[in-house]
Amino acid sequence: MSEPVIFELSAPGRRAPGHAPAQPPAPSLSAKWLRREAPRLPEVSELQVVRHFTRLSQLNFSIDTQFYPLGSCTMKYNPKVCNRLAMLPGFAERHPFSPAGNAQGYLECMFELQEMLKAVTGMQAISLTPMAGAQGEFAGVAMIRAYHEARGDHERLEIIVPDAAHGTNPATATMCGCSAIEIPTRPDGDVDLDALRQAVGPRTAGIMLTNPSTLGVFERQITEIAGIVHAAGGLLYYDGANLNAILGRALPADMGFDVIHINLHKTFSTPHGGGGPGSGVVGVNARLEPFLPVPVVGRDGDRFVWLTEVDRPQSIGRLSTFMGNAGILLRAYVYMRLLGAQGMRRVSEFATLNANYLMRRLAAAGFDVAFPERRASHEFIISLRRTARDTGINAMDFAKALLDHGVHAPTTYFPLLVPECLLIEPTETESRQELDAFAAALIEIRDQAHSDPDAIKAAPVTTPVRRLDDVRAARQLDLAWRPAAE
Amino acid sequence: MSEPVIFELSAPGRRAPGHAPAQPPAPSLSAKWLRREAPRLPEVSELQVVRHFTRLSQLNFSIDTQFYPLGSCTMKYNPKVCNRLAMLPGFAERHPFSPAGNAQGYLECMFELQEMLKAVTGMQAISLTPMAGAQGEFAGVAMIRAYHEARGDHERLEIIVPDAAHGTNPATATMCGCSAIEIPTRPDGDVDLDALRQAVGPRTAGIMLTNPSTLGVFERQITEIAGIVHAAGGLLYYDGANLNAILGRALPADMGFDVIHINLHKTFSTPHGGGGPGSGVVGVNARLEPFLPVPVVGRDGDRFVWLTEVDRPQSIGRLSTFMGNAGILLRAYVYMRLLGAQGMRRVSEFATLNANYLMRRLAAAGFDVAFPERRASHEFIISLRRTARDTGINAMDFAKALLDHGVHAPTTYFPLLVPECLLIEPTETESRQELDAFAAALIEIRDQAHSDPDAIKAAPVTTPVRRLDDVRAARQLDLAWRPAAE
Amino acid sequence: MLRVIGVDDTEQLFDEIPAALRIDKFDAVPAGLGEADVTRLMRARAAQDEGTVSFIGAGAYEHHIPAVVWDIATRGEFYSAYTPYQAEASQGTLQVIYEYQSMMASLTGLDVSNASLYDGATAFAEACLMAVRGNRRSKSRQILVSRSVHPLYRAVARGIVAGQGIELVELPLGDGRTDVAALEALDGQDFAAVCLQQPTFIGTLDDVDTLTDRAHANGRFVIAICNPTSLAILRPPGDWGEQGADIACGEGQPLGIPVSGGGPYFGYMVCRSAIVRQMPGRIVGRTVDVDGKPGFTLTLQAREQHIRRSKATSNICTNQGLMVTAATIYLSVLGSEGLRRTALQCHANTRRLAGALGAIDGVSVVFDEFFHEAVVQFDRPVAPLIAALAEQNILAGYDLAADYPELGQALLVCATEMRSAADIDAYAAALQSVMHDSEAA
Amino acid sequence: MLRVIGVDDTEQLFDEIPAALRIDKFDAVPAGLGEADVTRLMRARAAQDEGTVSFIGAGAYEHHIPAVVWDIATRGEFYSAYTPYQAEASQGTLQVIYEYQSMMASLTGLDVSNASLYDGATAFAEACLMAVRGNRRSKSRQILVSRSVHPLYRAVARGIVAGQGIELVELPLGDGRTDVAALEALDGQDFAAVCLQQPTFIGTLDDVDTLTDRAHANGRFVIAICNPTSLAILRPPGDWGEQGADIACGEGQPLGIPVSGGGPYFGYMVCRSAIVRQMPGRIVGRTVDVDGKPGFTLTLQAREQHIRRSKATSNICTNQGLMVTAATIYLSVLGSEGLRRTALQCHANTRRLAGALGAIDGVSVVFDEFFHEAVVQFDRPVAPLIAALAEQNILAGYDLAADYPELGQALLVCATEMRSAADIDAYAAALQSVMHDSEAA
Ligand SMILES: Cc1ncc(COP(=O)(O)O)c(C=O)c1O
Ligand SMILES: Cc1ncc(COP(=O)(O)O)c(C=O)c1O
Repeated sequence: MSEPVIFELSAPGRRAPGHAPAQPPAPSLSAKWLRREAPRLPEVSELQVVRHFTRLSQLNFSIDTQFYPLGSCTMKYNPKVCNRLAMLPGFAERHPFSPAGNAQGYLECMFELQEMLKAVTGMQAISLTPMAGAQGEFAGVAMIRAYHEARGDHERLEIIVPDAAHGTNPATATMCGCSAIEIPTRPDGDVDLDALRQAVGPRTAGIMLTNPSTLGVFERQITEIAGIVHAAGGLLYYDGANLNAILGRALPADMGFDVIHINLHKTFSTPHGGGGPGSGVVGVNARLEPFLPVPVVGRDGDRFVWLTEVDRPQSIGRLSTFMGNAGILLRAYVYMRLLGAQGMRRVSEFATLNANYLMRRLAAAGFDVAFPERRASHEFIISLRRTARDTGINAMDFAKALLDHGVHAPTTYFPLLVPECLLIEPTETESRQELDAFAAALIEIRDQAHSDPDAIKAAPVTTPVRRLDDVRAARQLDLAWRPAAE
Repeated sequence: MSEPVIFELSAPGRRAPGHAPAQPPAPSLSAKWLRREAPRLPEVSELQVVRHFTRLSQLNFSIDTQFYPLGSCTMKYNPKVCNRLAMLPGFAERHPFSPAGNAQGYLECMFELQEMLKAVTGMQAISLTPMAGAQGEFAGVAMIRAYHEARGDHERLEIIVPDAAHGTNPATATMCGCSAIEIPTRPDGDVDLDALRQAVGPRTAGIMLTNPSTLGVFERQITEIAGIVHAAGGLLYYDGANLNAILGRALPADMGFDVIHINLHKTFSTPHGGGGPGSGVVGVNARLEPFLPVPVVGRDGDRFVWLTEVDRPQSIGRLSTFMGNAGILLRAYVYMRLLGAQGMRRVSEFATLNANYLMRRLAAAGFDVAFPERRASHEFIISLRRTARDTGINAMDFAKALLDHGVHAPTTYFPLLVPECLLIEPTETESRQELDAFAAALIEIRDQAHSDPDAIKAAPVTTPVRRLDDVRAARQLDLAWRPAAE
Repeated sequence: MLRVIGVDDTEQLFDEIPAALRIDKFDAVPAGLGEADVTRLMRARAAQDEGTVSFIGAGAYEHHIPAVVWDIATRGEFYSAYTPYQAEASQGTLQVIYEYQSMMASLTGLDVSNASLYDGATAFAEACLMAVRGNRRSKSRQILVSRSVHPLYRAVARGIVAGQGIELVELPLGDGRTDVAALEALDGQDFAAVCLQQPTFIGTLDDVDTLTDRAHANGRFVIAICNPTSLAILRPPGDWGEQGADIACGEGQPLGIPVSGGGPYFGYMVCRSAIVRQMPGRIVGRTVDVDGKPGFTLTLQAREQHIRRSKATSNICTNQGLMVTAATIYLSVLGSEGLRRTALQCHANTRRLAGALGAIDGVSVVFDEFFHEAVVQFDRPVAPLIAALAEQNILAGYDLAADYPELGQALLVCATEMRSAADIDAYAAALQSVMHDSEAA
Repeated sequence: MLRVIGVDDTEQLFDEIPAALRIDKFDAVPAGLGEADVTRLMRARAAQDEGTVSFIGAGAYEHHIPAVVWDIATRGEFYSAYTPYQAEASQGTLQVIYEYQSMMASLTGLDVSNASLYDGATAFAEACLMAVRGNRRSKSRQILVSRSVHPLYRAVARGIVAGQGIELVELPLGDGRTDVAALEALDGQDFAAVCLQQPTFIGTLDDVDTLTDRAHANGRFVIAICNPTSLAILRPPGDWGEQGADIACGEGQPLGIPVSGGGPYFGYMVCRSAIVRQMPGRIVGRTVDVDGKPGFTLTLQAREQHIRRSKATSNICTNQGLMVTAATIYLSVLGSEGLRRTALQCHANTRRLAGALGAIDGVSVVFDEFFHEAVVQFDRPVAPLIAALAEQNILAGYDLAADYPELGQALLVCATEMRSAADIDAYAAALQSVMHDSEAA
């Protein structure tokens, strides 16, 4: 059932009454400032709004309705209570510029959140302001630059990234005015140390790594890597998107990382919201502490205070108008308090258990696991190259066919170095039944790839639309609704 | 996509942690009281609960997702804010036995609600305790009996109901120990006065009427009816299920009614909730005031107080453990405050407009309107007898086929006196587009009834299940899940 | 639209209402408010009633309600659907009810649950009517009801069954529970049923096996009224005595419904299969569709008012559906282990509370074995103490004076799992100081 | 499951982590709490911060948010979905974004909106980067930014663009608005763009037509920063001057997002079609599926980091999707008439507020024409007054001293439609008495 674009439901003059004041007086502004034509917004009743958006919501796959093993994204259950408590009036209605004296409840939560994040990373200090992973990366690389600059080391403008890295890593390097130097991965999934040794030098600002990597394996030579980079005068950046895998089991600080971001919307289960919001809090060791983005929450006796540029003159500054995604931080705080220390270890335990179980099941069923000799971290990769070669059914076809099995597709074609790959992350909140059903679906699709490939090429057929014409979308741009007449 | 029964998702020992205390001490109760085997409840994770019930919810039609023109049920939009405000902690967490001093906020709302309900009915006094329409009816008939008893009139045990009456009316008569005497309706939709005159007598306790009636027309002789019944010593009961039609336009008290119930879950838009809860508040004139069910909210200076049997010794007593569906009353209160006087008149205006518009459109398209010479109230009836005779496609088939058009079916086969009928109530919150789409769907189904009746007999095909085997349901009773083994 | 109808204005649409009855102006209720204003108003009103710490049970119990319960129950598709008459368009609601029925059957140890009645008291009233209809071995319109049954359930039921000439006869208490000897004394007399509440209204535990067997030996039905939380640890009615109770009913509120000033709650009712055709209210059955696919539908509707009209088992139509949805989610989240722990913690907390209060001079706890409510006796009238504590936002309990004069100056107290040790200690301390003040005064 | 994997216990699953890095015990965070306990904790914390009446705007505005907005936006299907990479499984989110893009395009009078950036400040920073990339007529890495732009937007943008060697050059204020003469003095110099905020940070209105035309005449892009509420009544950037602004951006929070301590909000960005390939962030397009049925998909992804990596227009990945869903619902409920009335009422309330404060001795309102924020000057330092009023739960406004010393001892105040006349009068009265006390002291 498709749903009209909301403008098509519109009827001139219709309104949802009661949501705006009665007719206010005309503005006391001269006409030159004033808009001549009303903007085109839908003119609909409240029921129409409810029905339209409720129906639209039903067109989505989501964690709340489907298994969603999207690798690298940690699509785990978002406890409902986190949202409920973050929306309490005392939090939701607090103006960001309310004086600290009227914000002690919030600040106390944030102070404790900083402490907990220190504990799970081993870092020395935390700033909560980055609003997503990529902004955390920005903050991290900017701090690395600032550190080198502060030491008069102006030439360090190269950021090393493994070829398996998430796209945000090289893009961040560019945003920070650095260049990204790619180094290869060895067939066993670990970084090629020789290549690394060749890459480092006096221009090296640092390296960005995620561990476990986006290949779903733990980088075993991490201590050696740290040694090489540090010896070359560079710093180590930890992309914390995969922290879920090692929560309570290993600390990035112990691995030699100088700075880390954490995607709270992954490991600490704040909403994905169809694209966001998230939070990319950063942690640093003592070296980088002076450069942390502000504001940071401090403590002054039994009062909690904001620390700003005044307190942190070397700070890279602010990254958001106010203090980051406050409400998301609250959700993560609630989630962490629910889990507690033991709960955090259970997270990594079950995330890893589920991933390894599913990987073994698929391997046993004849799927090509990318790193069959390795333990999976909380995610793993299968390559469908053989099936693609034999049947023409590629990874994207598998992805689409899975939708007809009521399962969201894993991440496809990422990381780039494994051909025809699916990056599968079941997360700790899924049951064995779901994993088994998923394995069965993949097996069935593979069988059908051989017996009836056209059916798979035609998938999905149970979704609200079937495969979309992306080329047309990009060529005949239709990016905003206009009435037929226009 | 069908959803397993939740027990089928269960795995022994699985729990949603954090919702119950840590292991408490063993009970200090002797073993003879204690349960030997744990009850069979699902053992599932919180995510499984969320996913299961979210998916189940998506299997429903509802006002929020579909046009739902279910006659007599007033399936209008429930403003979201009503639920939100009724769930405020001060209301949701108040114990029903909290002293009045700790309940002034709630009591003030209830006092004002009583006042507003007096205003919309013209009655003298209100009791908010009945928990649904049928319980309101019970209260009304019980008051009528108590009134006659109090006058020593012990033989008045007959309740007159028109043949168009809702099933709860005769059932209520029985519950109250009265017998229901049915009187016929004239072809023009009004009550047969001659029959009424013959029916009344010294055994008449009263008459139960809804006006507009369930036939979707306003009973024009209501004053005469009141005269006849009153002259015979009986009282008039107003079934307020259809109050939406005349809100702010006519007062039941003016029509001669002595007692009324109002379905707040119809006219005042509290949730239908897949069956309930509702509220069937009652209003009475001075004659019956002493008999009102308790508790009632009174005022003592600037304090609000509960009035109980102590204050109302002739009361028919309590109808619920506490004071009725308090939270539903709050929702109705909020709704009424949102509407205000003008809003209430707009309700009846648009409810009536929508019904008459749709009726005329369908009449113009050749459907047999039950009372073509009459104005529709907020609802109307079409009879599909001709189509049924010509094609074998009956009212139930139309209902099922409508589901495939994404529209909930109207009420079928009620009222009983119109053959193959659909009772259609669009409500005031629907747009003209919805009405037009509904008319188009009915026309299409009728066309198809002629061109391809088998297709209609096969409907619905887009719903989660197709037509169900009701006979099997009643013969091979399966009313509780049991494991396959048992 | 007016043109299609053939009228000039909407006023004309009302022209069948006799002119004398039509009102042209309606301003007897206040003008409408915007949502922002109503929100401000209601928040202010709610704030007035907020902040109490309650030790009252007496039929309504404050439990932890997982956020997920109402987040899901208030989804529009549940919240704004009607009774599932069109089964194909209502599988969500129908399956929820089927699952609910399954859970309630297992909790009570009986066979068939309906889809809810209004509340505990009306469920009890309906159970009485059902027993009179259903008990073929009895011709009586009299029912024995233990005095340990919630006094308001008895009051409500009395009012409801009276119209049909049914009388409730009281069985007295002996030492805080239903007096077995009193029941034995009625051996041989015809009563349609015996009604027992376990745990009793005052929290104690009845000898339900003996009472049940004795009732059955005399051809009477047994109606059990149980707090569903207690059934996580207490013997279910289906296991009472040799044959088990015939009907179980009670208040569903403890299963995930906020205390909410007394409603909306829901009454539950479960019975033996043999008497299902006498059950009031809706029942959902599992069946198959034309393709053989499993599905759910309302069944046995011939009991109901919309089919049988004056011959229906009850007049109930709208029930408490949404509450049942919430309860089903609640029971699913807690599971039997979660419910068991909740029950045990309430029990432990109330024991702690009884201990703390009983330690105060002039206060004593009367009965030893109780579930999660206890009777506390005082050396002075209770009402002034309740009033004084209410001013400190402590709701001390339910005053038993009016309903159970035989218990003396007594208060019924309850501490669910929501009351912390600190709450309990604060209550005891406040009570002590209030009693001290009242002595001083 | 362990058997399938071939390990004995789950510890073994971590055996690739070098032993030296493995921690066997983790107790550095507090033990987990039950949901009931966390709820109690958070309610207590939230209560501490509740109850203020705020007259602060300064980039975050308290508006009425219809209950329906968050009721629907937090439905699990929106809340718990990821970025709509699998279009067929994400039509709900995609269509919402398309509708959002449509609304934003019309509100701003420009062509193409993206699917959101983090917040107003970062949207502004991205707009600066975009202008440098997109302006073919300029080789400059300098951008002119009016001092009337939110000081924190400028600070954030400065930090973000600095890495790429881009410099923000300040255009001064003249009489509370961007100084046209100062811009004219720069004629002929190469700047990539001119950035204007309308209404300005201090609530006044710039001569955007002249400024825009002058910028374009000099081959510069115009970046417009606008409060979206104001666009219901103010001329949209697409209409500024002869050609309209090139990029509009700003804070989306006023559109149905709670002030919520500063976030999550969302940054919006809209531009002319010609430069859409320089736009950062996601964009949704309408297309058709293999059956020719209309549908929605992410498009122009070659701008994004997951495709173009180091050559992407931005590193943004996760954005503020859910906020956009809320804003789309908000704009649908209000419609243009509702938004217009909201804007006008804010305007009227702030005028009332300015009047009430200006009537106090020692207080004066500086600029005449403003939208919904006004600058109020005092005869004494502002900070102590703010502190004194905060103790009475009145948040007096934003202290301009640090950012705009040229305005003297000045406070920026705002009264949205949420402030009643009584609120405003209470503020004025409290201020008067606080000033009186401070004199007395
Ligand atoms: C490995 C990795 N790094 C970085 C990011 C970027 O994080 P965000 O989307 O929060 O900006 C992601 C998210 O997709 C990721 O998976
Ligand atoms: C005309 C009429 N009367 C009475 C009732 C009974 O009301 P309730 O369902 O609230 O018990 C209804 C509801 O269906 C009705 O439509």
